[in-house]
Amino acid sequence: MSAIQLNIPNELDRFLPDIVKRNYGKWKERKFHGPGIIEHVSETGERVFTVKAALPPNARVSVDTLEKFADIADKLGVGALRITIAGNVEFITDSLEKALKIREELEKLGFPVGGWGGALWGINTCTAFLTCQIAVIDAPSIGKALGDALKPYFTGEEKLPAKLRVFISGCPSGCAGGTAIDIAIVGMWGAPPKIREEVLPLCMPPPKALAKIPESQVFLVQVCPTGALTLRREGEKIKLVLVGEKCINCGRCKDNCDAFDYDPKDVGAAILIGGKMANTGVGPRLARVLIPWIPANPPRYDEIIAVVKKVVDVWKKHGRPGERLADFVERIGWAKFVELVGAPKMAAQYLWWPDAARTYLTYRARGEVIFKGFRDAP
Amino acid sequence: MSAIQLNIPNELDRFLPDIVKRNYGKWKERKFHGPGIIEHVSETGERVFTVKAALPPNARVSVDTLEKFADIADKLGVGALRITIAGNVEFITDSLEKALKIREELEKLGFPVGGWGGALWGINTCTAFLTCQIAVIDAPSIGKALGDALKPYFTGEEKLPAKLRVFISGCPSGCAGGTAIDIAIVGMWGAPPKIREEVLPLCMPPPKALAKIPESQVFLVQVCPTGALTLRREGEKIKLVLVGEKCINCGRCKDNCDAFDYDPKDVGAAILIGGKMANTGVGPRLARVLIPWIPANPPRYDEIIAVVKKVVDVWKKHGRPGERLADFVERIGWAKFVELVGAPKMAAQYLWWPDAARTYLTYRARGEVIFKGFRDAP
Amino acid sequence: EMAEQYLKELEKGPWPSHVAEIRKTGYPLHVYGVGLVARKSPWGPSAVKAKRLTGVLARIARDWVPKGGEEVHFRVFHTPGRFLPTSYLRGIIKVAREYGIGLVEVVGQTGAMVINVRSKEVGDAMIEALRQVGTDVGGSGDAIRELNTCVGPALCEFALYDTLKWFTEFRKDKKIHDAIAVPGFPYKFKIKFSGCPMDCGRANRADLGFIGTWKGAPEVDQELLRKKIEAGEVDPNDLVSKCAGGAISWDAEKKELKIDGSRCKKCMYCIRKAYPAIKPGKERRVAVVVGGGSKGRYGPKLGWFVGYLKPDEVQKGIELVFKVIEPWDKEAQAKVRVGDYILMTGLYQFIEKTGIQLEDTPKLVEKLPDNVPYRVLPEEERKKYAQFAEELRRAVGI
Amino acid sequence: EMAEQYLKELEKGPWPSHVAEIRKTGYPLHVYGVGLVARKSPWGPSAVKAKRLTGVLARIARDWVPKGGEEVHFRVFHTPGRFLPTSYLRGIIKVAREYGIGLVEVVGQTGAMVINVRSKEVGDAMIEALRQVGTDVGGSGDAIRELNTCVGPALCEFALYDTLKWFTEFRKDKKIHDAIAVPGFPYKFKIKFSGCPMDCGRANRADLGFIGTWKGAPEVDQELLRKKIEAGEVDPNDLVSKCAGGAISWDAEKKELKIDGSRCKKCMYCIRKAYPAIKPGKERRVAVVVGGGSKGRYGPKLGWFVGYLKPDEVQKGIELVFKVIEPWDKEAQAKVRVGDYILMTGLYQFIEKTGIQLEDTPKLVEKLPDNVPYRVLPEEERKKYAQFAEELRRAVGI
Ligand code: SRM
Ligand code: SRM
Ligand code: SRM
Ligand code: SRM
Ligand code: SF4
Ligand code: SF4
Ligand code: SF4
Ligand code: SF4
Ligand code: SF4
Ligand code: SF4
Ligand code: SF4
Ligand code: SF4
Repeated sequence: MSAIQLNIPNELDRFLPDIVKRNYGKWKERKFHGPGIIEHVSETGERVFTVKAALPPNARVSVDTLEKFADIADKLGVGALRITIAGNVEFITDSLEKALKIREELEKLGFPVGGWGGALWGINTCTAFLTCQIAVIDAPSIGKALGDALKPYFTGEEKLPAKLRVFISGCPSGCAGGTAIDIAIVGMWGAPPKIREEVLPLCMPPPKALAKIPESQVFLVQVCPTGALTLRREGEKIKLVLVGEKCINCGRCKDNCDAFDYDPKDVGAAILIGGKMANTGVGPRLARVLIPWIPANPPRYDEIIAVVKKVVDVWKKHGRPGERLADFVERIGWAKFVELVGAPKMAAQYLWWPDAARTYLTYRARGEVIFKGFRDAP
Repeated sequence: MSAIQLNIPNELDRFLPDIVKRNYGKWKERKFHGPGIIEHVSETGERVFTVKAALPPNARVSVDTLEKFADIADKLGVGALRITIAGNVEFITDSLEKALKIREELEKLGFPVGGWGGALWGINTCTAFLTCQIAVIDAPSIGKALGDALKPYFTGEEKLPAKLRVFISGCPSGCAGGTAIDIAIVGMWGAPPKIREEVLPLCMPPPKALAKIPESQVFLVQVCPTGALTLRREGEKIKLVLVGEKCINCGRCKDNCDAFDYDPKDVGAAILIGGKMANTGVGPRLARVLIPWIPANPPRYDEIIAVVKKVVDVWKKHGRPGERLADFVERIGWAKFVELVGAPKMAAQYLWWPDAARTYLTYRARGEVIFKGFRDAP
Repeated sequence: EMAEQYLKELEKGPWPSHVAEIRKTGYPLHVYGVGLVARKSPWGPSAVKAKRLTGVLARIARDWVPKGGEEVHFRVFHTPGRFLPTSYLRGIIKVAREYGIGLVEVVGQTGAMVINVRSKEVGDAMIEALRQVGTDVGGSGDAIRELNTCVGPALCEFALYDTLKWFTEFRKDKKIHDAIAVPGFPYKFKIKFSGCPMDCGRANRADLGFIGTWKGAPEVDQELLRKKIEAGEVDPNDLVSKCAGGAISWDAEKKELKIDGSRCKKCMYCIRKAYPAIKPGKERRVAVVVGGGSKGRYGPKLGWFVGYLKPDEVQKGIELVFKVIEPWDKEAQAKVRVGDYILMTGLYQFIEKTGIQLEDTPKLVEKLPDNVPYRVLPEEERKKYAQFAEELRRAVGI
Repeated sequence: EMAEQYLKELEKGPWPSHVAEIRKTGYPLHVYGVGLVARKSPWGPSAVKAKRLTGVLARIARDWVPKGGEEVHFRVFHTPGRFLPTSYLRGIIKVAREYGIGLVEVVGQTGAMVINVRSKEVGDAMIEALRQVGTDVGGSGDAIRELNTCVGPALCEFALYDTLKWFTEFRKDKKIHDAIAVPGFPYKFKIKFSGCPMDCGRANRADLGFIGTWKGAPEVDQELLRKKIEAGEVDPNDLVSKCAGGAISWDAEKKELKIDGSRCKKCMYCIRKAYPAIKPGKERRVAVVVGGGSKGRYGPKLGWFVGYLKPDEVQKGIELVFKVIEPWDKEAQAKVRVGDYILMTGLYQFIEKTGIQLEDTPKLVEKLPDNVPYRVLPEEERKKYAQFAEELRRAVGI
């Protein structure tokens, strides 16, 4: 099929540290030594300590800093570190003493050590204004502002009922990881996109072809899930028009064509609550919209921070030990939760979708129950 | 508003037996004395015994029989009986001895005593061919055939995990009580109705008016939930036509107009499983379709009886003590349940509804979670 | 002929037979038999003039039924709790014999007694005779139908409010009475009462249902419970593991059962197993559910919870009937049930329109978890949220 | 100017700052700053020629950005479990310095490492240099994306199968390799691995996810558990009441914990609290979920369960990739994710089309309880049911 032969790094032998190789699959116990440090005990009697530290938003690190990390790993660790799936860095060593030293060094460099258990495990942000052409709001700077506000929950000075993770995505594509998470913050245009007519032709079939192909075969028409994009005949010309009332701000048009644009004055963020991926408690689920839109004001995003803080406060106050936000909301009920947060009553428009939008929204409810865990009843 | 003054029987004093009046609201304990007999113990120290017996399908009783009941109630009871909400008869007396005598008399008359707890509590049927003009299949005769087959579960010779009630409705109107019940059997045309053109004019506006009112204001068009009934222009004439592909056999057209007819060769019954109204176990819920259609062959309906027997056998074998059919199905999962029964894989058409039918089907899923019990979390 | 053969078949077997009963009456059994053989209802619509606007139904045999036949029946109001003193019952029997064909459906599925009338001519006379006995005819069509209730405190130890009193108070109310007697709503409207969450009264599927319940934990008499446990009547571990809410814990040392009220789902399991050592809690309520029904426009549905009343607030309950009916009656098309109307409007807007404001009336509608975060909001909506954020910002102190 | 003021603001505060890090690199920070002030992404699409068909992305500043700017970055394959021996890491650093601007996103949300390239001209040279270090560029567009996995047996005691081995075996597979290198599907396709139900690998939201689990009850070492209980480390009543499945009961007399395997929902609660006295069960499996994603045509979705594999059936897992892709690739329109395609086809038909037949593959799709009993079936469907009834009739013996 392909002439390209990639050199994908697949040699486990090469990449795993020796101490890990010796104890691979033999872990029998682990102990938490305060925030960020885990001791892994192996059947062989060996022990490995990991030290987890937060990285800047979007896991953006300069090579200078990476070099310092390498030095620490060589000096105090086992000559290796790892990056967690969520963009934290984990140093690996073989004694608690060294682990504590690593923590010290990292904190000196400005990278707080923390996470695990009833704590903030970190904030994930997409790249947004750093590189992304379709971003609506800037996730990394929100991540920074929120990190500043929530740091004590990461480093363990303040406790939470259970794991907390926040995903911040600059647009509904959800590159920070979607919405199946405790708190998801998602960029929203706030109003239907505007079409930059001068750019549109790049995304459309040439006029002659357009006259011949059926509407349903036009790519941009296909891509819009609500039928907000349709063809209209204006005299001789066939035009792509956007029916604002049908638009649900999903951004699929813009994902696929640079002609779609928005007005910065309408822009905001949606805040979703109570999703998770783990099968713990009530099991994996998508978060739901608590706030459909609030302003996203750089560089400090006070409004977003205020909502997140309020949500965390409510959960802290009423949640039970070990209860993820999703489990908490499930127990007390969504209505009660919204009341505790004090959010305004959701607009009827938001709860009761116009017919056009329904396909997009209820297909999922048409059929199966979503995978809810692993039951193996007799 | 109304000149009619009804004489509705509301005098509690007149209708409650004295012994009940004395102990009204003071019951503190009850004991079950075998199938059909309950002893109610009052704070006052008095005891009341009730004896429950099955009546014929559709609770149809001749006055001769009613007279015999009255005699028994006078002779062995407290001069009163009651009809349960579900169409059984309950005799009231003041000693176990008399209660047992009542049982004897009733059984002699051919009315089995039973129900309560892990048993068949009775079968409810609508009136169907006895009086109903829109019936598709005859519920009372199915009730009779099924009663013959399940009697040992009523009289307690054979035990069930929990309460079992069967609702048999001659058509989707569900007059036997709908589908929120353990087993619901519902008459189905099996094919779109035929319009008897000669009767239709009785249900339609006169041709001249029809030409003027918008389609959406035509009653029969309104009544059809799927848009299967629409107006079509044939030359000068405006005709009501039925688009068979869109019809879901709900029967609302026939409910409202005698012009709709069906072919007996298509007719069958749907069998739904696992509904309930009680807040016990997994809480109130609608049953779901196990069998979308099987033949309904009078007078003995072997096919229907076979399915019900199979369902009961599966539940008996795998259900836990106290577990209603709904709870059982919820625990093991629907797929597993269907497998145990051995029902054919449901037609894709049945699972994946055409767009036209979707409104009818998914509106409920669009919004709220149905009332699932009484939670009062903090 | 075949019809008779079918009928005979239906008289065999151990279960009571409607055919056998009907044989003793004046009902035209051959029509029924012919229907069975034809696999079609033998009855078509007919009409009868009577002094009542509801509760009166008439049928005529379809033209393919040999010899034809007629059938007229009345829906007759039942007594509270369907108690029948023999004196009253004998009165009914007499009427059914004199003016009827000697056949009674002792309770219909809505809750009425259905009595067959001998012929179209004697209808009004039967109504008069029934009034003498102490009841009347009514409750069909697009009106309030016969109400229904579980037996409640008359025989049941679980009744959490007086269902029979509510039932009679409702029926006595002038406005309800009128809405039973005269049809005029978009569709039928049914009201049902159950004394406790077991819902013997099937209130969960009524247009308006009232179900007894309580708030918090069931009440535990620890001493009595210990006795029952020692006697082997109750297994505390069984209660713990079967509790629907995971609310129960058992302290084996102290021999004490604890119930976390906030997790109790009112499934009645513990109460049924250990009664009266465990009883419903003391803070009693009547849960109100709205919009159940078996078909309507959007298919079968159970009711939605709209709030709690207190056991003595029967008057408020009666007011609720018309609160619920008002917007529906005003806005819904014909043959749209209340539950369908709720689905069209949204429960949330429905509650606003009706002005229902009870204890724990849902302020926000619970949505399925699969809603989608994307939606264009009108500007004024966005302003509302911006303002909220601003207030919160100040409250949180940023 | 204001942009710089915003940037400075983002360097303050205790949380690590991306701006502070980026200042140390050659990234055009002013573009970012201007974007923040304008409240719009400052970047527009651009293109770059390179030896790779996936993994290469280029941006150019929008025309309203003063002085403009360019940005090119590569998605680079990560190591298994994202372990970075310092020797390897120093190699990457060298490349990022020599050919790049000294800036690395150490892991993207899909799992790739993202490295900025100095200019469009050095792209191919950087690819060559990365190959020397031992990695490569790829995984964007309508292709199989960078795979991802939790750390699994390398560091975690809960791993129920060897996630790192599966991850590498998958990437080594020739067909998967080719589908990573060359785009051509209707849309992106992501594969993720988690060692246990905790799903640290986020497999629940992948197009194809593999999650370690077991069948039946967790394994209990009663003796060790008793010790933990005596030491006050574990509270058996807490386990009983928090067990998600209500599966646990505690016999206080015998001091024995019983778990009903059929009720265990694999929520890991008991295991997390009492490890290693309670461990996952011995009958280990890999649950396969299909169709997750964050947007697509029909909005966010988690995957659907389609069956179990055994921990050693990695080869079968690889075959599954193409079973899942085949009908989707053939039938779906552009920009329809697998999950959307499943919603269009129905899970049930999707499973048929793919020919997936694993242990416990759902044979019937679970439906919401609110389906409706009315539907016209085609005649051949009705025949199927009639035949079933006939067989049953004979089997039951009527
Ligand atoms: C390192 C990491 C995997 C990796 O390959 O990188 C990881 C590793 C572990 N996870 Fe995780 N989880 C990791 C991301 C996740 C994720 C994904 C995410 O955060 O995006 C989840 C799913 C989150 C969700 O539900 O949405 C996740 C859900 C859990 C849970 C369940 C928490 C819960 O209460 O629901 C546990 C159990 C616990 O905390 O007791 C857990 C526990 C663990 C432990 C600590 C196992 C244990 O308790 O002994 C693992 C430690 C291994 C180690 O020392 O490295 N891990 N864990 C990830 C670290 C992320 C980080 O930087 O903070
Ligand atoms: C008599 C009746 C009410 C009435 O006003 O007529 C009734 C009365 C009682 N019901 Fe009921 N139920 C009656 C219909 C119902 C219904 C409605 C129905 O069957 O259509 C239900 C809801 C069914 C459902 O969920 O779909 C109902 C669900 C229950 C339950 C819950 C059963 C369960 O396991 O879910 C119980 C509790 C039990 O059986 O332990 C119960 C228990 C009781 C007891 C026996 C209370 C007790 O355990 O002490 C009540 C006895 C009072 C008495 O002696 O008369 N009653 N009960 C009804 C008798 C029907 C019959 O002829 O068999
Ligand atoms: C008599 C009775 C059956 C019985 O023998 O028990 C009955 C009989 C009929 N029902 Fe019913 N329904 C009866 C209780 C019910 C119930 C049970 C209940 O009330 O709990 C239901 C389900 C609950 C509900 O209301 O949703 C019920 C839901 C219907 C429907 C569907 C309503 C809907 O929302 O779509 C129809 C169709 C209609 O209204 O046109 C219907 C229509 C009919 C008609 C009027 C159909 C017709 O035009 O021929 C039947 C008249 C038969 C006749 O000749 O009397 N009947 N009907 C019940 C009334 C007696 C009574 O008042 O006690
Ligand atoms: C780089 C990265 C964010 C990050 O910094 O971590 C990213 C960046 C972009 N994503 Fe993403 N996505 C990234 C992980 C994700 C994830 C997370 C994941 O894989 O678990 C998701 C959600 C999961 C999923 O796939 O559903 C995600 C869902 C999307 C979508 C929505 C897909 C859909 O089903 O609708 C789009 C829109 C699209 O495909 O056109 C998208 C589109 C984009 C584009 C290509 C938009 C664009 O055209 O500018 C972004 C390119 C930015 C850039 O300049 O590189 N990205 N994207 C992540 C990839 C790096 C990596 O390979 O590790
Ligand atoms: S979530 Fe949106 S803004 Fe963020 S990287 Fe993805 S596509 Fe860009
Ligand atoms: S694709 Fe989405 S954002 Fe674009 S017009 Fe359609 S609904 Fe609106
Ligand atoms: S369910 Fe159908 S057949 Fe039976 S009485 Fe009601 S309307 Fe008639
Ligand atoms: S009302 Fe129902 S049965 Fe009649 S045509 Fe419409 S869908 Fe078919
Ligand atoms: S609903 Fe409750 S109170 Fe009423 S009869 Fe049934 S068990 Fe008794
Ligand atoms: S009533 Fe049910 S939910 Fe409530 S405590 Fe008792 S068993 Fe638990
Ligand atoms: S998913 Fe399970 S096995 Fe993998 S790291 Fe997380 S806890 Fe460990
Ligand atoms: S894993 Fe969860 S569901 Fe299974 S037994 Fe343990 S606590 Fe219960």
